[in-house]
Amino acid sequence: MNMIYIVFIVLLGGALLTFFANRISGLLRDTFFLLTILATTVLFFTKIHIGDTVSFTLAGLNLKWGLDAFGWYFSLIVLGLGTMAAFYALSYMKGKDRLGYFYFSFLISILSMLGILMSHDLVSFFIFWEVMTWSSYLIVIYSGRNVQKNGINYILLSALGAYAMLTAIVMVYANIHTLSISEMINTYPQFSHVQQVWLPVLFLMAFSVKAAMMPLHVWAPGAYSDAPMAYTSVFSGALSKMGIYGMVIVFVSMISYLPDDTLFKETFAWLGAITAILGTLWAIAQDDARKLLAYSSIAQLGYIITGVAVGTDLAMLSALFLAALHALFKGTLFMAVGAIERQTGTVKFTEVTGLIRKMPWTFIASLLAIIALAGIPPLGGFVGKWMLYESLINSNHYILVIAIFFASTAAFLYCYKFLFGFFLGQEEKEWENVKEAPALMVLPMLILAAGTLVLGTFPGILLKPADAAMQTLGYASTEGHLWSMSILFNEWGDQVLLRPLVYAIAGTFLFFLIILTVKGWKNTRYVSTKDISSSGEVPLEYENLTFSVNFYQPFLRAVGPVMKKRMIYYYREFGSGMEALFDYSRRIYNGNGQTYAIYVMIFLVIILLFKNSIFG
Amino acid sequence: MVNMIIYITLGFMITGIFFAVLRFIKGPTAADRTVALDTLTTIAMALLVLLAFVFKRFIYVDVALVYGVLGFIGVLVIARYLEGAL
Amino acid sequence: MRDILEIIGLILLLIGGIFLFLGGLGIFRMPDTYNRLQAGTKATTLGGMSVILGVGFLEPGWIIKAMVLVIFIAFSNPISSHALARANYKRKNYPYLKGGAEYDQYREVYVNQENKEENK
Amino acid sequence: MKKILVLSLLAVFGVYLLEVLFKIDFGHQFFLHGVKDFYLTTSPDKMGVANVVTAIVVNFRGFDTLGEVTVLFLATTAMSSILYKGRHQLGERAVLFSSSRIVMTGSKLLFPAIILLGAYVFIHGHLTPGGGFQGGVIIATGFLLMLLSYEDYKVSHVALSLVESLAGITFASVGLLGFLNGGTFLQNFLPTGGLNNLISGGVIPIIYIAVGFKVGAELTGLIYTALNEKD
Amino acid sequence: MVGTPVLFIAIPLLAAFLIPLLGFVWKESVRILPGLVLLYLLYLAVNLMGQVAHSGTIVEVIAGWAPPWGINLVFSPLTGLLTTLMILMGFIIWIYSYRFKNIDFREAVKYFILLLMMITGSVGIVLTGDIFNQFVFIEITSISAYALTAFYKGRDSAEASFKYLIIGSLSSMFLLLAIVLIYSQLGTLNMADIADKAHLMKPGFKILALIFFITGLGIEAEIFPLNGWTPDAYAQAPGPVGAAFSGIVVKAGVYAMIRVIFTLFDVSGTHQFLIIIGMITLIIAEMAAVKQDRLKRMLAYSSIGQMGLVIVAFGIGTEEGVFAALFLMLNHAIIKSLLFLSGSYLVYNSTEKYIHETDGLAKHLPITSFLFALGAIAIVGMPPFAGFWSKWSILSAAAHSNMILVIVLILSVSIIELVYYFRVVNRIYFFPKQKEVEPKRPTINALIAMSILGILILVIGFYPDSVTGYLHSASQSLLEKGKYIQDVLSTGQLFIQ
Amino acid sequence: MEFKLFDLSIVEYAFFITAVLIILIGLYGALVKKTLIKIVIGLSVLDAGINLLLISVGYVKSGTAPIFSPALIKDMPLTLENIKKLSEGMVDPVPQALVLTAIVIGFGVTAVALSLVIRLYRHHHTLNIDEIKNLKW
Amino acid sequence: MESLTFSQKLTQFFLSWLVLFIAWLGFTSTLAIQEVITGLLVSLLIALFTSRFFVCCDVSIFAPAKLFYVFYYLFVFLIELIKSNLDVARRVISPTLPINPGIVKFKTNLTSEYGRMVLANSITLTPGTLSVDIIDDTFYIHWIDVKTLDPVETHREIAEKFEKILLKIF
Ligand code: NA
Ligand code: NA
Repeated sequence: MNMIYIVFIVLLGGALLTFFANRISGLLRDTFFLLTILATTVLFFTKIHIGDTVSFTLAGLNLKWGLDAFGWYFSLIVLGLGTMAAFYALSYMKGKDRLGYFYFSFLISILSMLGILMSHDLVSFFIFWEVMTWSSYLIVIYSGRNVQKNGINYILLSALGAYAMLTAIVMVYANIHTLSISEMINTYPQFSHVQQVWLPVLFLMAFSVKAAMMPLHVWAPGAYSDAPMAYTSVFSGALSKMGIYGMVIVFVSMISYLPDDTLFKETFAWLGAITAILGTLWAIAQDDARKLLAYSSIAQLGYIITGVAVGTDLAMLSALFLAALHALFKGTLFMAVGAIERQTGTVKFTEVTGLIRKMPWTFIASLLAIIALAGIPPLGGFVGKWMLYESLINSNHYILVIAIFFASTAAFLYCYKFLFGFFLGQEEKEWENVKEAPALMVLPMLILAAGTLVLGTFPGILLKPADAAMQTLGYASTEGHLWSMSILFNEWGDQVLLRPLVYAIAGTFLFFLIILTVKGWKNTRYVSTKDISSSGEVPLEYENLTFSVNFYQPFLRAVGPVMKKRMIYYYREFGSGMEALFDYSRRIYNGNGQTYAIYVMIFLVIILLFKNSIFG
Repeated sequence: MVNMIIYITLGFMITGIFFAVLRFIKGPTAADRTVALDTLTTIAMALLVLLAFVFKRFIYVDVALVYGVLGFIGVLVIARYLEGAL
Repeated sequence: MRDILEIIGLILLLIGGIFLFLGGLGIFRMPDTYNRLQAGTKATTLGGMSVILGVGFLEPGWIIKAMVLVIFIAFSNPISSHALARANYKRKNYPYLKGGAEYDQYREVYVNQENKEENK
Repeated sequence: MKKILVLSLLAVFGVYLLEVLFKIDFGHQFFLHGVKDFYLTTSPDKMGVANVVTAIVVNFRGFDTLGEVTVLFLATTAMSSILYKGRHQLGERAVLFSSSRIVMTGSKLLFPAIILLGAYVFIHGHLTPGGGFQGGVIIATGFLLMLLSYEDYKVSHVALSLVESLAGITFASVGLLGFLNGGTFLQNFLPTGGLNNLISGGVIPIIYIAVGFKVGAELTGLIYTALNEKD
Repeated sequence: MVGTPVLFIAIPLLAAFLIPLLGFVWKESVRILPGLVLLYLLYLAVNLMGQVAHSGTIVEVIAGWAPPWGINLVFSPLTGLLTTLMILMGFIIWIYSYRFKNIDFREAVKYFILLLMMITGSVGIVLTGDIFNQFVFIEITSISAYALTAFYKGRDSAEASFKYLIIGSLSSMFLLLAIVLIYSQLGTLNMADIADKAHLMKPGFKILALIFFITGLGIEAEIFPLNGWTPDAYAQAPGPVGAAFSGIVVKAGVYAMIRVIFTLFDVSGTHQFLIIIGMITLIIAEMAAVKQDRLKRMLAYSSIGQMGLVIVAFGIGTEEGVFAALFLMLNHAIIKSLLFLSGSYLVYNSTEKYIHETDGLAKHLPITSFLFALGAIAIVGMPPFAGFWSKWSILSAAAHSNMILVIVLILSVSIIELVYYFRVVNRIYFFPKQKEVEPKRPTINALIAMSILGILILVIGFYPDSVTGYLHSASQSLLEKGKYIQDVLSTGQLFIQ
Repeated sequence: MEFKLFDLSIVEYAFFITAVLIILIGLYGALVKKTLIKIVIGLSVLDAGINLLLISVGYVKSGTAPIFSPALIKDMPLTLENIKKLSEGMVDPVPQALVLTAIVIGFGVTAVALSLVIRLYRHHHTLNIDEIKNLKW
Repeated sequence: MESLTFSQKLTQFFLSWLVLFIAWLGFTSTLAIQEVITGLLVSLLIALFTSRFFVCCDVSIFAPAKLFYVFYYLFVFLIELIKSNLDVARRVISPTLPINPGIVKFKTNLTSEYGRMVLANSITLTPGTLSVDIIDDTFYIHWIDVKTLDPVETHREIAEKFEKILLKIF
């Protein structure tokens, strides 16, 4: 049997075994879970080679699975992050109930993502896409919090996207009578103009939902923050990248064929930028770390979307690079929040402060991730951002650069909030006994964080597979010529050329940080937030005087108008309007049998009166 | 001669039916209508037999008999219902 | 012989037709339910029997069946009329009385009976 | 308002229906190559059944009749199911006035004769306009007469369902016998006899007698259930 | 030789007449006999399916009279498929109802007779080749359905049943009118014969008969606005009966309508008309379903919506469309039955059957809840469960006929469907259990019945090819009108006697 | 004795008109009347109208019942020609058979309807259909 | 019903068989052998189940004297019936005729159930009278033209001519 099948069977079987093992013993379950994910990873990277394919027939449709470089690149993200998250989950989820269900969904969602990446035909793609949706849905509602609100939002928007995709798929199938993705791409230029416009729109709708692009992002904050953090890292880091994966294919294979005056790319690039800006602003306003990271994810995906939309060699490369990088640092951050949540029981900045000495490793991992996120050298984030700016400037998207730059700068605000809110600031009596998270949680965080560090200096580790992936998509090999376009890299792109500069900046930054910290250490007296003896006014018990409260009040006041009406508001309005309509329409069934009989006669009479036009 | 008498008899019977139907429509009480029905049953029985003769089909007489039985029991049912006993 | 039978039959037919007509007219013209019953039942019984017998005479092979019908009419008509009259009374449709209440000798019995049955 | 709506709906319906019906050449032989000629000739010629309607009801379209018997059977079942009051037995009939003595006596006299008439009607189903349904109805009205006259008149439920079931089984089994005899379901497997003899028409009288029993029992059951339905 | 199609009718009828008798002897036999009958019929159906696949349509004459003189039964790939499906569903529903609610012996007799007859009636509707005979079977089904709807006392079941009966009577009227019109023109009642000669009818007759058929059978097929009875009846009937309604009875109604449209008459515009009324039905039903606070009522509206979708698929009219419609019918029968059966246990001890009364029952009824959730996911068309394949086929059929609007509408409506099903599933799994609700654990036979359905959903979902072959030949046999006529009318130019 | 009743052509379509009128009256009762019993009666009337229509479709001018009774056959030898000749004077037997079935079915439905009415009355203590709508929306 | 001896029951049974068989012959109006045999069987079957309803009679009903009275009664009844019909005709044609309606009662001497029924029916069919009820031995008669309110007078006026003969028969 083909290895591709085996990987899927291992995953599916492992998921089922894990699920049922839950009934027998926790240890068995955990073992199965870990073994499954490890075996999958090992099998995948050792036994499946780029270019392997299998094809078979189901329900009269020719389906084909296989692996190409592009899929391989994303599999790296999925399995890498997935494995880390799996280790993390073992410890994080300990003691919670319904673990069989959680692990099952976890594994199925990994399976579905691999399936998406290996689908060479549209139906398999769609099926795995849907499996991904419901398996992640199962995890979103796992906690039982806000299931009706967040769960339904998520499934609703996902379905909206999925059905848009399904429409596109059946349109393709009706046209070319084949489901092969490559066939679709090849024959795309022959489609009618209307279809040439509609197909990408429909596909992009689906992908935008998963990539949480404005205005289809409304599900994301709730879903990201409601899922257990052990999964949210995968959710935000890998699952949302499936949207990017799809977008790249659409942009490369379809959008580029459209005439230049269709403004498709510009619109999308701008949607990405706006997503980035708004996501950042919203993130700043959050008091809940999970929400903050959720909005931050939205913002980060905005950058990536912009990169994909602009679509030059460099932009695409930067998008792919950022996609992987985002998985690393956002995975770390969600794990860190999970660790804090597990150790303290809360994730509110207004409640937790000063954990730096209690949870140092978590702090370090977070710090690295934040730096990567903010795009400060020498971490990977810097490289990605730089490439993005450069590509935008090269393609004359100056205003976009300004927008992205604004978003990046504003991101410092929430980065700072995150670091300060949790780790710095006063230590509270309440959190005196907080311990560092277990090693099984800390290690994955650190590994991921270290990844950002390595990539900051040796981006070539990722850039090479990304380059290979792009070749699969039809870009000319960028090695050799691409790097020369950038002042950032050395010739082969495997190192950052401006290392001295990078290190200088990093060194300065670090120096100040240490100075400040040491100084603060020495001169600070640890008091409770309630202890504001200097003002002579004793606050009431319930007053929360942590400085994290209203952290960015002036700033928020400035951007207030933008923040006031969030997108979800319009969705709600629409939803309640629809429900009112539904409620009105069902009053047709007014309960009176006679009325129903009259309906029958009305139906008959209408047909009789119009019989000539109906049965012409 | 025979034809004429049959015509006349039929005419009488149909006129009788006509008046009985008028009573049936007019009422005014349910009992009155039932009286009309009872009368109609008997006239109709006779009419059926006569028609059987006209059409030379002996088998229609059976119909008259069954009709009479059902009409009779029908009237009894209504009468019993009017008494308030059903 | 056949002619005689035919003539008898035709006469019977004619008589029957007339009385059936009278029965219909009777229930139409009579003033109250009891009078209508009186007229209806008598006229239709005789009329029906007569017509059917008439047919029996006209078609001698049918005479047996005709007799069955005649017996049935003679038997059923008065019973159904009686049942209707009784039901009508019990629905409190009392007959028209010219000479006052003592002309209804059933009333007291009926009232007693009604009380008795209701108590049961 | 509702009345006006309904009236106008009915007017449209009626007009369209009549418009088409007026195109029928009333009272004439208007069928293209209808099935009726076949029935009219085959029934007396090949099946020995004088009453063509019976031949159709019991044989040509006997399957309909089996279904129809089932409908009646279901109606009884349905009615007793709908009115069934759980573990309490059916209430005694509470009657305001007992029936008149005259009616009682008359019913007593007529009852056997009516049953006989019913039997006559269904036994002669293939010769006269009668048949199983008609006969069954007459028998049921005989019971109705008794139930009307005697409020304490009891009909045995067990006997009724016994008759009902046995008659139904007879019908279906005769059908299956035709099938097992190497023919098709409901196919005649008996000699057809001479036209207009009582014993003629093969299985048709057997089926019609079964139908008569079944219909009689079922309708009686229906009436009995309905009459005993008092709160 | 295991039997012929007529046994599908004869055996259950015999059994139904026998049940009261056997009840006198051995009470349990009343419950067992229907199951044995259905099991045998299932065996017969499967056997005949094989025979049909091998040697073509079986036409069986009754009473020895060749069509068009006698009534005939047609066991074609299409009718055979539906028959098999109905018998299978009937058998599963029998397993489920074996001990469903502790009804006493006298009620059990009636229940099982009525259930068996409802199934038989539906099978008869599908098998028969004669329009009047079909009418008779429709009435058998309807009367059983009225009685079963009103089966439970002490709730509003009689109200539901009465509404059903009023509308059902109108349906009978229209059917008889259509039959009158056809007979007055052609002098025949045999479907193949009618189809053969339909062009000889005066035009007015044909259209009017078609309209009457559509109205009359549309009532059985739950088309809007003829479906006022549906939600009430589904919701008030006992759970297994609700399952039988959606799994068996409606299917027969839809079949009858489609047979008329595809085989009897060839009137232009019918297909577009089907699409329009199907879409309206779908939209209105799904909109009404969202706002339901009672579980079975919600399922009922959902069922109507699905039937609308089936009608739309038939309206597409191509082989693909018919295939999709049949696939949808098959899946809907299985899935909706599962939902009704498991749903019944979720609201077992409630009189009002509110959705919120299922809150948190997943902990107490894990398997039932799981099966309900499986059904919910399958019916909204989530891959890789059964519902997806039918949804896919209908969409691709629509796309092939360039009906983009239809696709968009279907998918928009699917989103609504998703919302209300997931709301319920969320409640079952994630809401705290309500204090006053006393969950009732399903009996073992109920569990078996539900599990069979669940397994079927998975099998069809993961391996749709297990059924697509049958569905394809069934859809071809519906479209091959000439072959149908020839098959039936060539059964013998003269009578066999 | 030669006797001809009268030529039915005067009233050619009276059957159809009457039947349709009865159908419409029944429908009106079923659709408008408020009392359950009246609705059921409306449905029965409707049935009767349809049955009348069905039977009139099979009518053949001055045709007789399709029964080959001895009196009809008299002493004719029972050859196929004779049967055919006789059958020409007969009305169509098929609608009669159908009507028989339709009547019985209508009767069954009415019985069920009435028992439902009894149940409804027991449950709601009213026969007004406007007050019996617990199930709606 | 009062308990009967076996021989009474047997008589009852054979009587009802006979009556039913005669009715059968009436229905079929033929003496064809198949019909007769079937009739015998069918009436036997029905008699088996229904003979208990014939409580009145014994074999004595076939006594010639009784038969004579039966015919005599029929004759009297027929005369009365014709008279009554003429009376009806009169009234129908001119409804303005003087009437004095009322319900009168009288006691009958008949003890037999059947006798009373026949009397009541005869009264219904004779001029101007209609039986409304019988309670025990009292008849209540609607009388179009009430001539007397005295029960004995009424008896003589309405019932006596029938009762005399009926007493001979039953
Ligand atoms: Na009478
Ligand atoms: Na029939």
